[in-house]
Amino acid sequence: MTPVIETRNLVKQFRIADGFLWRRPKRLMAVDHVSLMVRRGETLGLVGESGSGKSTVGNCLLRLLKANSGRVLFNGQDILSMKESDFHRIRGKLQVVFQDPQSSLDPRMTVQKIVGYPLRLQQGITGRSLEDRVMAVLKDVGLQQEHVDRYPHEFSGGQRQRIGIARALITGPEFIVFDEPTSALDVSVQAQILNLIGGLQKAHGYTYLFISHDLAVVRHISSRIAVMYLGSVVEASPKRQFFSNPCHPYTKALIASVPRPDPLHRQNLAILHGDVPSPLHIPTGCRFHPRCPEVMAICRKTPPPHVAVGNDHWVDCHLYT
Amino acid sequence: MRILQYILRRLFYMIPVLFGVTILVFVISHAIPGDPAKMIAGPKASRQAIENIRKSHGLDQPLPIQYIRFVTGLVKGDLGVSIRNHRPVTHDLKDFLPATLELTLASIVICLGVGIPLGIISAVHRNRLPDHFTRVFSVFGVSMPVFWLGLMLLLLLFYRNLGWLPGSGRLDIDFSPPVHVTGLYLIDSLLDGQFDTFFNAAAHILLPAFCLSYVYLAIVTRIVRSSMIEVLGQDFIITARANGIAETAIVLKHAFKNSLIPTVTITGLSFGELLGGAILTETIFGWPGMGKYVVDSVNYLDFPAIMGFTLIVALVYVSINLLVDVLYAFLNPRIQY
Amino acid sequence: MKPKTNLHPKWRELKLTGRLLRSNPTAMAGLIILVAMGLMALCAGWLAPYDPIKLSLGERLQPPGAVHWFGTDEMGRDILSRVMFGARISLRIGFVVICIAGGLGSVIGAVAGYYGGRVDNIIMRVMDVILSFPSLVLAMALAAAMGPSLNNAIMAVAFVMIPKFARLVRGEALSVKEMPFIAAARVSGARNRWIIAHHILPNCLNSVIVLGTLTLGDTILIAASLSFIGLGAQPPTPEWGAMISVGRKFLLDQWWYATFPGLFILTTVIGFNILGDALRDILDPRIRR
Amino acid sequence: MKRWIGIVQMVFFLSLIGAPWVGAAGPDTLVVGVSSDIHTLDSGVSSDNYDWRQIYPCYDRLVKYKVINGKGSTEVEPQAAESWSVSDDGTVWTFKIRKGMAFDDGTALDATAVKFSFERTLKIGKGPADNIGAIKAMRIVDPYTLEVTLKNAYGPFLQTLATDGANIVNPNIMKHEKGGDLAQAWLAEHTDGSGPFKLVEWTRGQRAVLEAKSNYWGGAPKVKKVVVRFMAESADRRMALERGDIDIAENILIDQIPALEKNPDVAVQRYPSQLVEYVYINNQKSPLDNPKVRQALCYAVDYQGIIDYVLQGNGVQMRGPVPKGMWGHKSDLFQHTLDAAKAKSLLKEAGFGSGLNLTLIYSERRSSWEQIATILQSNFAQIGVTLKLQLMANPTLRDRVDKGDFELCLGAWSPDFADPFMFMNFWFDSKLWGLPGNRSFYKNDEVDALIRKAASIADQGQRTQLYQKAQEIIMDDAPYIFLYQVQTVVPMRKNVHGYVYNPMLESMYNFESISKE
Repeated sequence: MTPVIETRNLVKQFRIADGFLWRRPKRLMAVDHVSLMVRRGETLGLVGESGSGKSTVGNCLLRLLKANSGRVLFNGQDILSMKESDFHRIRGKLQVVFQDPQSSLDPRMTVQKIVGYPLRLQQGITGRSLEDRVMAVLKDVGLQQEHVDRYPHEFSGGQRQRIGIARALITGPEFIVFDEPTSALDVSVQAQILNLIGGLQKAHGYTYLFISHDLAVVRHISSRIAVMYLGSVVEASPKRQFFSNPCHPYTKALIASVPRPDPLHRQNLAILHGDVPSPLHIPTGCRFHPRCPEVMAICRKTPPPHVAVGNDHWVDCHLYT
Repeated sequence: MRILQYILRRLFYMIPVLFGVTILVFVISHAIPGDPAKMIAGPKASRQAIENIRKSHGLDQPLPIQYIRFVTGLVKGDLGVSIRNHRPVTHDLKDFLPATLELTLASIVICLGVGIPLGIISAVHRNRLPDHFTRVFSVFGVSMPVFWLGLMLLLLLFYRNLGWLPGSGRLDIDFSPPVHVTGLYLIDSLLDGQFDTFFNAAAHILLPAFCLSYVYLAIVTRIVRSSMIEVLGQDFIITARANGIAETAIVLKHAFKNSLIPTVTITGLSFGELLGGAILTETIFGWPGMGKYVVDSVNYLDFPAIMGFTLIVALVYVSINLLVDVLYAFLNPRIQY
Repeated sequence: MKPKTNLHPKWRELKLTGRLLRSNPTAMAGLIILVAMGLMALCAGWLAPYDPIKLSLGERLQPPGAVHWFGTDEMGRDILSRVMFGARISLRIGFVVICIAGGLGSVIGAVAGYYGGRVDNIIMRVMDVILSFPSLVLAMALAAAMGPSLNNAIMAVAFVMIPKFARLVRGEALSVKEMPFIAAARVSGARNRWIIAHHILPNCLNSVIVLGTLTLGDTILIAASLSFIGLGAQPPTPEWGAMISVGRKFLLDQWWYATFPGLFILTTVIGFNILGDALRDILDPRIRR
Repeated sequence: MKRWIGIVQMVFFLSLIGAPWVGAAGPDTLVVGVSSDIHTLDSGVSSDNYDWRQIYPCYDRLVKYKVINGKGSTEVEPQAAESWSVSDDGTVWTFKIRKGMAFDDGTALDATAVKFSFERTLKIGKGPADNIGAIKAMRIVDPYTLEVTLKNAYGPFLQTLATDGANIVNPNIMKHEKGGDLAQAWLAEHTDGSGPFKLVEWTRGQRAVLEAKSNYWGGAPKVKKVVVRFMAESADRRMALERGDIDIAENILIDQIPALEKNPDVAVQRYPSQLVEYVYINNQKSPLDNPKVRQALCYAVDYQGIIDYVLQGNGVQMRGPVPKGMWGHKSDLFQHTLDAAKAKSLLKEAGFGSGLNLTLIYSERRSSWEQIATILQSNFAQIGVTLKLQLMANPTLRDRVDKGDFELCLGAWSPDFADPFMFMNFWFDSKLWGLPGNRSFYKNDEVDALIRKAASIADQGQRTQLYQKAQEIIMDDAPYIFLYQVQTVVPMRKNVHGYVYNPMLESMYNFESISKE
């Protein structure tokens, strides 16, 4: 299947301090040569600890952040080098649902306005027809008609996230980024929202990138999973292989750290030593080597290669060369 | 080291700001229609006399050249010669700026010396009589026209009717100004060991300094009050209380220290406005500072004087704000540069 | 969730503001003062017992009494009537200045905060230049350059006030622009200008309103100070600051001349200040929710 | 609650200790409260009476104004010049210098010093040079005889020698010369003359201290020290006078005088001055180029009302341009008075029966102007003239007056020396349009001829005739609205004696003869 969206060697640095006189500006490597792709109709789960750069990848895909180098191909077209006006035309095809449903909705706008916004801005639809389309999409996400004239603060968290999803859906997108859409919600509500997201995909055939730090959630929704560590993707594989045959030591540690209902399996827990290194000082060689339980001499010097370890299963690790 | 770099960087950024200030003053003051030569030549001057004055001050040159001459002089530390006073602006600065600085500093001392205790009292006795009193006092402060307060209450009441305090000027007639070291009489007289001069100068500065400080006194009181209230409600204070630490110690040691930061900030911000507000206060109290000097300079279109003084005031303002930011870092180690 | 009403959502918000306002006694006091001043200004034509401009030199400097409640000035004009008409000028100055300075300052601040980087640096340095002048000197020089008149005084004061708003809004814009709903708007297809106009500025509005209310008092004071040094409203137009300026010459013997306009400035500014303080609480979203 | 009572008690207690503030000076020190600081002390540069106040007592001049029966007069008598003679054509003057006068450093005041001083002022070429501008050349006949040749006969010459611009300065100041500035930088902050006082302290913005010279050739002054305090506010000076902190208060606002007069320790003296206030009418600007319109305006003004209310009676209406007390004044000259009906009919004749819009510009230089402007506005409204008032910064006003860019403008004038030349030749000579004096841009060839002739002859009788004839023509042309001649009001403590007012020496004091009990 052809990828809907694909990144090639995507790099994003942040300047965190200005240079002055003898001081060089400080840069933070948030995304370091990341190559990913999402195929039509599938859900790619992107997991990693906070600060690993997964949200930055999502934002670069949507051109919310300007990547320093690399390419982002949407249906084969490079959207990073596109002119603003050209990109404006395909904006509606790429949508996003943010983590915090409260702050991602402008508190000064009514639901009608928030949800109808993309249509109004991109296609200039107003008035009656806009209201109708808003009503329709609200129904899709499980909200009622009378909600349209309310402000976000009059809703519960789960309802707000439904509004956020409605906004993402109204333009009929091909690709939606979910940036930790459930992490701010109560567990009971999480499930509802995840089911809604899954149901919508089944009904309309959307393509998702699902970003989360929670393996359980990713496991629930994804068809394929990629792991990020310190700005770089260390392993990507279909969901089944990911859990049955994790290859990268970091992936193993991640899976092991997920709490299990069965207390007998506790002794299998792999423990990672040390803290996550600062993204300002990324370790040489393999960036995971200071914490890796299976570290070798080569890991300290040489960056790991990109290795295929199975069907559609890639890993960046010296162990598999 | 970090802080040093920060200071250096801020000093560097001061240059364009001060440069902008010179351009702005130059443009505005030259936009005032009129000719300073016509102002100082006297009411009956002949055209020849006016022309001679214009020439001797370089006013016959095109404006860009006048500006360039000003800036090149500035680099050499020369602010030009006052058209009205016929002497270097730097000399005028030396004579008038200290009086204003003394007044401003004295009112800051009053601001903090009265405002902080009032704020603390108000916060500790929240919603009780002292608090209500303080709040009324401070609302009046921010709402009172300075010149009106000075005229009505202070001069009329304390000088003319009660006779408790001396009238205008910096010293009584029997006192000679102390030897010029800083130009601040309160400091110079102490350095010189002339205590009666010191007390005389202090009595003279009391009314104008209070008048000038009242607005900011109110603001300081408010800031201290609100930040104290916030701090007093925090966990560590409650813990301290629970541990039986005396209430006074809690207030002074813990709560007060935390309310210092906003106080410092507001003091720095107010400094520039105090310098500006000094103009009215100086007029009313006959205080021989730069307020009146600047007003007169504008009235006579004394360009070098206008330029020199605004530049110096801007410099003082910018430096004070830098100082405040550095103090900030000192008081709050969490802030990094 | 609130009970459902049929009112338009904007009205519901306003009603909430009104309810919070009514339950706050100081805010109400401020509001009542200001409404009273506003009514006095509007109805000065009916309320004022005398013509504020017509001279009657024979009745010069009469003390307050049954005929002239606030006494008369050096031209024999009724001070009460002049104070009433003066409210029109002083309040107008206040409002116009705040509208100009608040409007321009907010846009400048929003642009600086939103774009950041070099744009921000340049704009804020320019604001620093204006800020580092003593405001009165700057206003004075500007008013002198443009010629003393009411409109020019308004422009001058507005110019001086711009950085206050710009600083505030820039600070707010810096935090607002990081909010996900700004990213959401961009994903929805909003361009920078649209975002500034429809998201950044509206979300700074509360702070601007509060600052505006508090600054309005200041503005009346600065404008009065300008009149005090002869650069504001032109005679014989009554203006509070100008009245005090002339009145101070008579202060020692005719105390009423400067006192009444002074009291009116004081009262009005107090009104704005306590209303502003209260609005700060009322408009605070943490309290509203 | 107890604490609060304690604080109140303490404040009360403190107020009892704090005895009323006493700041008065002793009998050897005279303190004068004035409104404005000194700008420069160089008499070759300053054109400002407020500077002259301090400069004048530090120097001697060739002649001085006579004091007759304790009153200042406009006649001159010998001072540094013992005697003088003049050639028949009035162009060559020979002065005999008094012997035994010396500057502080011992240098004798002689013909060289006089020549040096005049030459210096002329070379600097600023305001004061205009006063003695008639001088063409000077020759030292012997060390104590100076011969001065004028460009042409100049009636008021002797009077000009009593002005501050004719001060005799110690030639040794040239050792302070820097970059060819004729010691201007040094003399701006110092004095070096042979007068009864010398300046010992000048704290800017605060005060100047003049110390009496006990060895002054004319006799030691009665006080040892004069302190001039700079106090910008009239109310401030008045309070200080009432409290005895100062002995003489200058420029007290007229409305504060009645209350001062009630104070038993204060004496208020009134002197007829030659300071006049008037309205410039731009004669070159339509419709003011029509004499009928100008006359109508002159008839519309309530002169007495202005004097009664704005001046509180401290003034008299002018009668023609030359003020009362100056020779050449014509007491039976025609002068407009309030006559609204006549004004209206004149306007009608001029074709403005339906009304007229005019603008009056003024500055805040004199505190009375705003009131006068307001009254004029109301007066003019009576005859259908709508007057717009425009207050502006002083430099702007002067600029517009100089360029003739105005319709009506308020002005004030005082003579530098006692000669009608100061009024007639300055105000009406068409060569002096704008700031130099003729602010109404008036031009009448007949008047030009009359006043120019009057200036070139020395005989006072003849000159009076010429000036009076010119005045008659002028009153018919109505180039200005002549308002009033001010009375100078000088309030001082009752224990101050010997003050002499001279209308030529506005703001200047005879410190050498003032004493204090």
